[in-house]
Amino acid sequence: MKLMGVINLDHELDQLNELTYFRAGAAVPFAGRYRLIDFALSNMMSAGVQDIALFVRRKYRSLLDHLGEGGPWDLNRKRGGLFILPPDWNDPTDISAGDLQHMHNNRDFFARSSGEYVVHSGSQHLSKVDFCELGEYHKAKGADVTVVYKRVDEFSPEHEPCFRVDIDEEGFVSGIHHEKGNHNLYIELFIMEKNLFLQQMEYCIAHGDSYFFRDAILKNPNGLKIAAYEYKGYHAVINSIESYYKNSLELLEPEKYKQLFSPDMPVHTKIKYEAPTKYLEGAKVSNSLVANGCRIAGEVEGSVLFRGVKVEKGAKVINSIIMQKCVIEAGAIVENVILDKDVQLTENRTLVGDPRRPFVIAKRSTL
Amino acid sequence: MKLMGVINLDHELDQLNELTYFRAGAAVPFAGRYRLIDFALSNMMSAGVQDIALFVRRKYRSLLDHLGEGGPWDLNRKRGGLFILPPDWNDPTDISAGDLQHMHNNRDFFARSSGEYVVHSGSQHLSKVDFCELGEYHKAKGADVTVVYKRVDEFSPEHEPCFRVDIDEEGFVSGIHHEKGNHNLYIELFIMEKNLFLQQMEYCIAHGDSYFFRDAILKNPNGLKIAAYEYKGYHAVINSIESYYKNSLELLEPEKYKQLFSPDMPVHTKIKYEAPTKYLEGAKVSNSLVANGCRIAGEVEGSVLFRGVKVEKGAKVINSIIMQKCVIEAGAIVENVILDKDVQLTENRTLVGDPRRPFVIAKRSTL
Amino acid sequence: MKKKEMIAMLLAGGQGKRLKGLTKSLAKPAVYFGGTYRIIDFPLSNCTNSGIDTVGVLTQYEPLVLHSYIGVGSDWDMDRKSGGVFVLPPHEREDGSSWYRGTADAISRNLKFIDQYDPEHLLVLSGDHVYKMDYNKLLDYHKEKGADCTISVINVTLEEASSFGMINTHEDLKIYEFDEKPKHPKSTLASMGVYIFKWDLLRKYLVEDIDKPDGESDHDFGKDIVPKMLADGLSLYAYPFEGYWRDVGTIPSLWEANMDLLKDEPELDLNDPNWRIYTRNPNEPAQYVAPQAKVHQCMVNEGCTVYGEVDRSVLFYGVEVGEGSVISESVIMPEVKIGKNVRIHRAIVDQGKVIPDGTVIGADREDDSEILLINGDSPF
Amino acid sequence: MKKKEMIAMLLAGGQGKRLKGLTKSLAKPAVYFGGTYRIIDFPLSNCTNSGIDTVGVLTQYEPLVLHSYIGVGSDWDMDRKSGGVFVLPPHEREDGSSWYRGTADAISRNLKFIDQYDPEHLLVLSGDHVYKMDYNKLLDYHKEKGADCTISVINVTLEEASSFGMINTHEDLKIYEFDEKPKHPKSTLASMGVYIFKWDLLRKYLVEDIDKPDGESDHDFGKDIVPKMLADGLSLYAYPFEGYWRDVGTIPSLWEANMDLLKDEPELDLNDPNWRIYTRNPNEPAQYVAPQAKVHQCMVNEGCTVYGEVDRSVLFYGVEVGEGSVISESVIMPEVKIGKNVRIHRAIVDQGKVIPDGTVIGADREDDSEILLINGDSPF
Repeated sequence: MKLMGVINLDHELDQLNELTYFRAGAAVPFAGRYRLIDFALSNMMSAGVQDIALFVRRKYRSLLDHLGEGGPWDLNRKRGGLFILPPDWNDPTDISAGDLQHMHNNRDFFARSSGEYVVHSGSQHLSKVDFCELGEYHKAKGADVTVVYKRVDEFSPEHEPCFRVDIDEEGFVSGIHHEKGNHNLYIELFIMEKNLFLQQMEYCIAHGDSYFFRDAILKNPNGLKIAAYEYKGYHAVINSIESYYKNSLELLEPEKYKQLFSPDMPVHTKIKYEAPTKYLEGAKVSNSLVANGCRIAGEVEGSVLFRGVKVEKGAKVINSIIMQKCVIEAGAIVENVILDKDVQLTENRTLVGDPRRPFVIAKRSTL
Repeated sequence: MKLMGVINLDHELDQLNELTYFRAGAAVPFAGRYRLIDFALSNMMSAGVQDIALFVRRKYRSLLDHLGEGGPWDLNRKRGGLFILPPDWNDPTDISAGDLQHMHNNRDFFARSSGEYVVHSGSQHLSKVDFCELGEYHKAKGADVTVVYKRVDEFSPEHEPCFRVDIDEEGFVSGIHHEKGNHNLYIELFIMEKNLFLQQMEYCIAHGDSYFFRDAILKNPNGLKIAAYEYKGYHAVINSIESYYKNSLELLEPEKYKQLFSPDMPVHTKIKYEAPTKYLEGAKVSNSLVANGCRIAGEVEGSVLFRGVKVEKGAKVINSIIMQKCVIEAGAIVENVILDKDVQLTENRTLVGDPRRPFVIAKRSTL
Repeated sequence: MKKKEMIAMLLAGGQGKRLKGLTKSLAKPAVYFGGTYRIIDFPLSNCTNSGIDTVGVLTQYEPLVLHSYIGVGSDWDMDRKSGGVFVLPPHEREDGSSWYRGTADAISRNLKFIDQYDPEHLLVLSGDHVYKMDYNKLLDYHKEKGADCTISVINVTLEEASSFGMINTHEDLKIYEFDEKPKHPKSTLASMGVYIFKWDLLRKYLVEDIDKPDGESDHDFGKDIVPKMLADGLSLYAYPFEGYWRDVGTIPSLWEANMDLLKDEPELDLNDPNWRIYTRNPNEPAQYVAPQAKVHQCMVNEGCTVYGEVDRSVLFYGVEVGEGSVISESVIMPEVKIGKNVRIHRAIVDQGKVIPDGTVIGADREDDSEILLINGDSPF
Repeated sequence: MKKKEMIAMLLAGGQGKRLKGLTKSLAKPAVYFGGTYRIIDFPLSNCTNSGIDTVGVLTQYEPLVLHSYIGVGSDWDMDRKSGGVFVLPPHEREDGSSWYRGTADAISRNLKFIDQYDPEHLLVLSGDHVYKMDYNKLLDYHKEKGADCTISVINVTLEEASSFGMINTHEDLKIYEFDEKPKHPKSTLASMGVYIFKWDLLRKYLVEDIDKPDGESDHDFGKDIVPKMLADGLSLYAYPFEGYWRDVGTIPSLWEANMDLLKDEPELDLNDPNWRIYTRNPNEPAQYVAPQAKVHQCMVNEGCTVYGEVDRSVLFYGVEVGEGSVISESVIMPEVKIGKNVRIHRAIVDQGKVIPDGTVIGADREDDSEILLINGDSPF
């Protein structure tokens, strides 16, 4: 079963405040050494997907830099591979809009790929869905589309904007909507046959539509048979600073960490060449995730440190997320804080946020 | 002498009609298998330049695809390499404009590079300037800036928009302007020390300027010592369909071809894997440049064929430029024509343009 | 390391003595073919097009060219995260043993390499044939038959049969005999030197064979391993391959295979976008055909400049043909410079030769059936 | 091929017998160091940081690990258009000769490789030392002195001197004698195994040396080539290197060099952005330090999970330390799984070992001066 992938960032809002001033949400650093998009890409890599289109519209410069030709995900191929596709400007014949514009402009990409099925994903829902298994399920069900949902027992605020799925007894979808009481969250992942996908796309464009999922699947004007696939593994939605903070710190639970980083579906990212992290005399680190290249002489607790962070003597980092190359100088204290890249906290400064509304400091600030 | 490079497409107009509807001028195919930008990049590669910034603003999607991480130019490096830099959107602190915006947004790039001198180039002037020699000249002259000019004996229409350079007896520039009678064309290439470049850039931004060359060098508000370096090799300006056509066909003169493709400064481009070209029975080819992957059963004269072109039996291609994967079906005739990629000319059709106003057919047309 | 269903081992060791001067300092798989390729491009491209991403290239004699040619395999898209292409010359072992003694020995000596990937099946290829083949179809057949070993075969004439390893089968293509270069061939199915083995099984046979003294075994697939498997009653099948396949191991056969490409619709299509033949790109500018030049029924690569007349010939990259020269039915290897008023007929001119003005090569012969080889030893 | 000013040949052939169990199936340069590196990362990174883009790696013994580790050299940024890194095991030649007989022989047998680049100078490196060095500065010195050969030297104590190749020089650092492991050393300048030679000159000496019977020459730089050059009155200079340099060829020295990294400001800075040490990235997630864990004065790599206590130790990637375990002054190689309530003191634990709950290694010793090696031969 040959798959091709679409990672569609077109409609993703940049809701992470300071973290998304200069970058798309998909480019936000996560879990000490990754960016959010790494997870969707790595899932595709695990499933042997060789052609992936990434639809971008705004603030994708850091994505360009991070992804390059896709080498870390083994996507730098002679045929196929990773295609980063900003809109194709200035086509006077183009009457499409929304994400359908991307699809329309890139029909060639779909036509050329040897994939028979399209896996369509976003970047805000982190998961470890096995796309091969999903494809087999889709085929076995004889469905036109299969959407993936996660059943959540307890709602968090970040679940609010998610679509919910009504499922009938045979496992088919009878409705997609925003009714808050429904526990079946659509995790922005569907699969369908390529030819059907292209046909639906043309239909939508011809009818003046603008969003494929909404107009072809949710509204389902053509009566497609939509199956629902229940995903039971790790899941997180990152659509706000609060959910970013919460889900980052939840990785300190070994169960979640193991789910997200199970060795049979490794997560790949751009390679840096940092030395292993140094724990100096006086370092006191507990319950934390630490990337390479750090130098810790102070205290770190309940936190995530990205690459190359320096925590000087007497400094304290508590329940915080400290991104690449930040420096917490001697005696400084941070608690419930998110520091973007290259922030320098000078000696003896104290920054304390609320655990439910963590403080965010924009990159390259000196405080 | 360590050089870094800037290829600045910010101010280049897309003046090649149909050829630049969907692509930047720098991405226009040239000489059977290249794109215009290959020449500037390859010159930098020959001079061992390891850090190159490419400033783009519009229609750069085909450039992204063509250049990737810069592998063909040996620029896919761990440190430095090729950076394709669209504007960094949404920086609220940015007060710069024009190409100075690029420079300002990418100060990091300049700071990080180990290059001591900046070679600044566009893509419209094709040349084979030896940047090492240029750098040595610049140093020997003790100049702040060295601009490169070509002395043209006979003017062509494409020379009209070019800047001209007045040069004093010591080889320094006494004026840069548009006076038509001056034979010393500025070929949009200058070199200066990195630190001075950055300092001038800051000055321009602080003074509300928008174009580095115009505002820092041409107007020269700070009295820089500007040397002029005379370049004597191959030179062409591609700033109109007419100049594109003319300069393409001039490569059929062996002297020009050898100048542009001298083996000591090879021109690199993205690698394709086409078989060698097949000349079938009945093929009659003369005075033409032919790329690989073509299949020729008809007549070709005074023309340039790009990769994968098919000229069927009885078809005639005269004084024309036929881009990738075009098909000239049996009995069809083209003369003084430019066919963009993937054009299909059906049986027995005839297209004849004027040699001074060649016919241009947009890509993917069927006629 | 992740388990792989199948990996390939490519036997590229041969010196190709029958190719005389062309293999002086080249392994035979590095010999040029078809205007831009080397022979090894074919099995490597077949692998990448069949989705096989792990290939060991077993080389012995002068591996430098092959080694730096293949590099990390990026031209064949084999610079993959898991897998890739690995040139494997013989190396010193703790027991001090030395060169590969035969085709089977070459594999045996790289058990560790293969074990890394723990494959279910092993594809064994030879590096000196020109053909396009989907090894996946072979694998499907092998699995369908439940075979222990499947050998790809091609139909040859009875006259040709005595120069091949011939495969004698029952009607269902089950092999009962392997007949190496038989005087009296019983079938017309020749082994193409393309095998798939169940790896765990082959491994046992190899381990057993490696310790046999040289007098007892040639450590060769055709002579030792396959006959032993047959004798043991294992299940071996022939897979009938349809399509173009040539052993280009002699000057006439190399010449002829090149000439085959000049037909209007050659059996071997080198321009199929779904089955690209990858090769290292010489990065030459577009070819230039001068006003007075004539080119008919030829294959001409980029970087050539033609001022003379070229007829039914293959020109590799960077060839120059001077004014007044006439080249016919010849193969001109890369970077050959042919002066003015030269005449060449039915010859292969080796890489880099410079042919002075007025030279006549093979053009005035009464009997032109022999293909001349012009190389470094030639008197100009 | 474009002429190069200098290319490097890296001698990576040694089996490193003194490193016992660690080199069972590894060439010594492939041995791990510093939490994530292999020894060969240092000379390779030095080359790339010095702008040397062409390196031949001469390997002999079990080259597979080294070969697939280096790959095409992309991790060291050496996958360049012209140049690159090439693993060069000995290969069969027309005269049928076999293994590299010595350091000089290894170079002699690859004259063709070197000649491709036509270098002016040849840098000869050994692959088993840990140091950061700008070879360009060495080249500048070599050119400034107009030397035929320049040998990089480091100051050692008189006691250490008898285990090194010692260099005796005049005041201007001109060498008059090379003293291999002298009983009575006359100087404290030890050869670092880093040489620059004028290539045309060295080439002559190598060609002369290669034909000598083995009794007459060891085909070694230190024993044969350099003494012969001195005897012939050539101009050889010593280049005094300042900085950290360690031969990590024994278990104690390997341990000690790892411990050196744990100082607050180690002499060997592995995090200098202007002199990165490149290595193959194991792609592991961020390390996890549990609530009850304690980590002091350690180097810990990504992919580790620490529930116990780790003190003055180096943990490579993928190491697990279970609850209640105490690790001190030890080097734990990649993917070692340490159970609960284990105690390890002053040991090197080899890659992939699984240490069962409750094991005590070296922790109850009275005399803990010996560094224990726990590898595949160890009884658990």
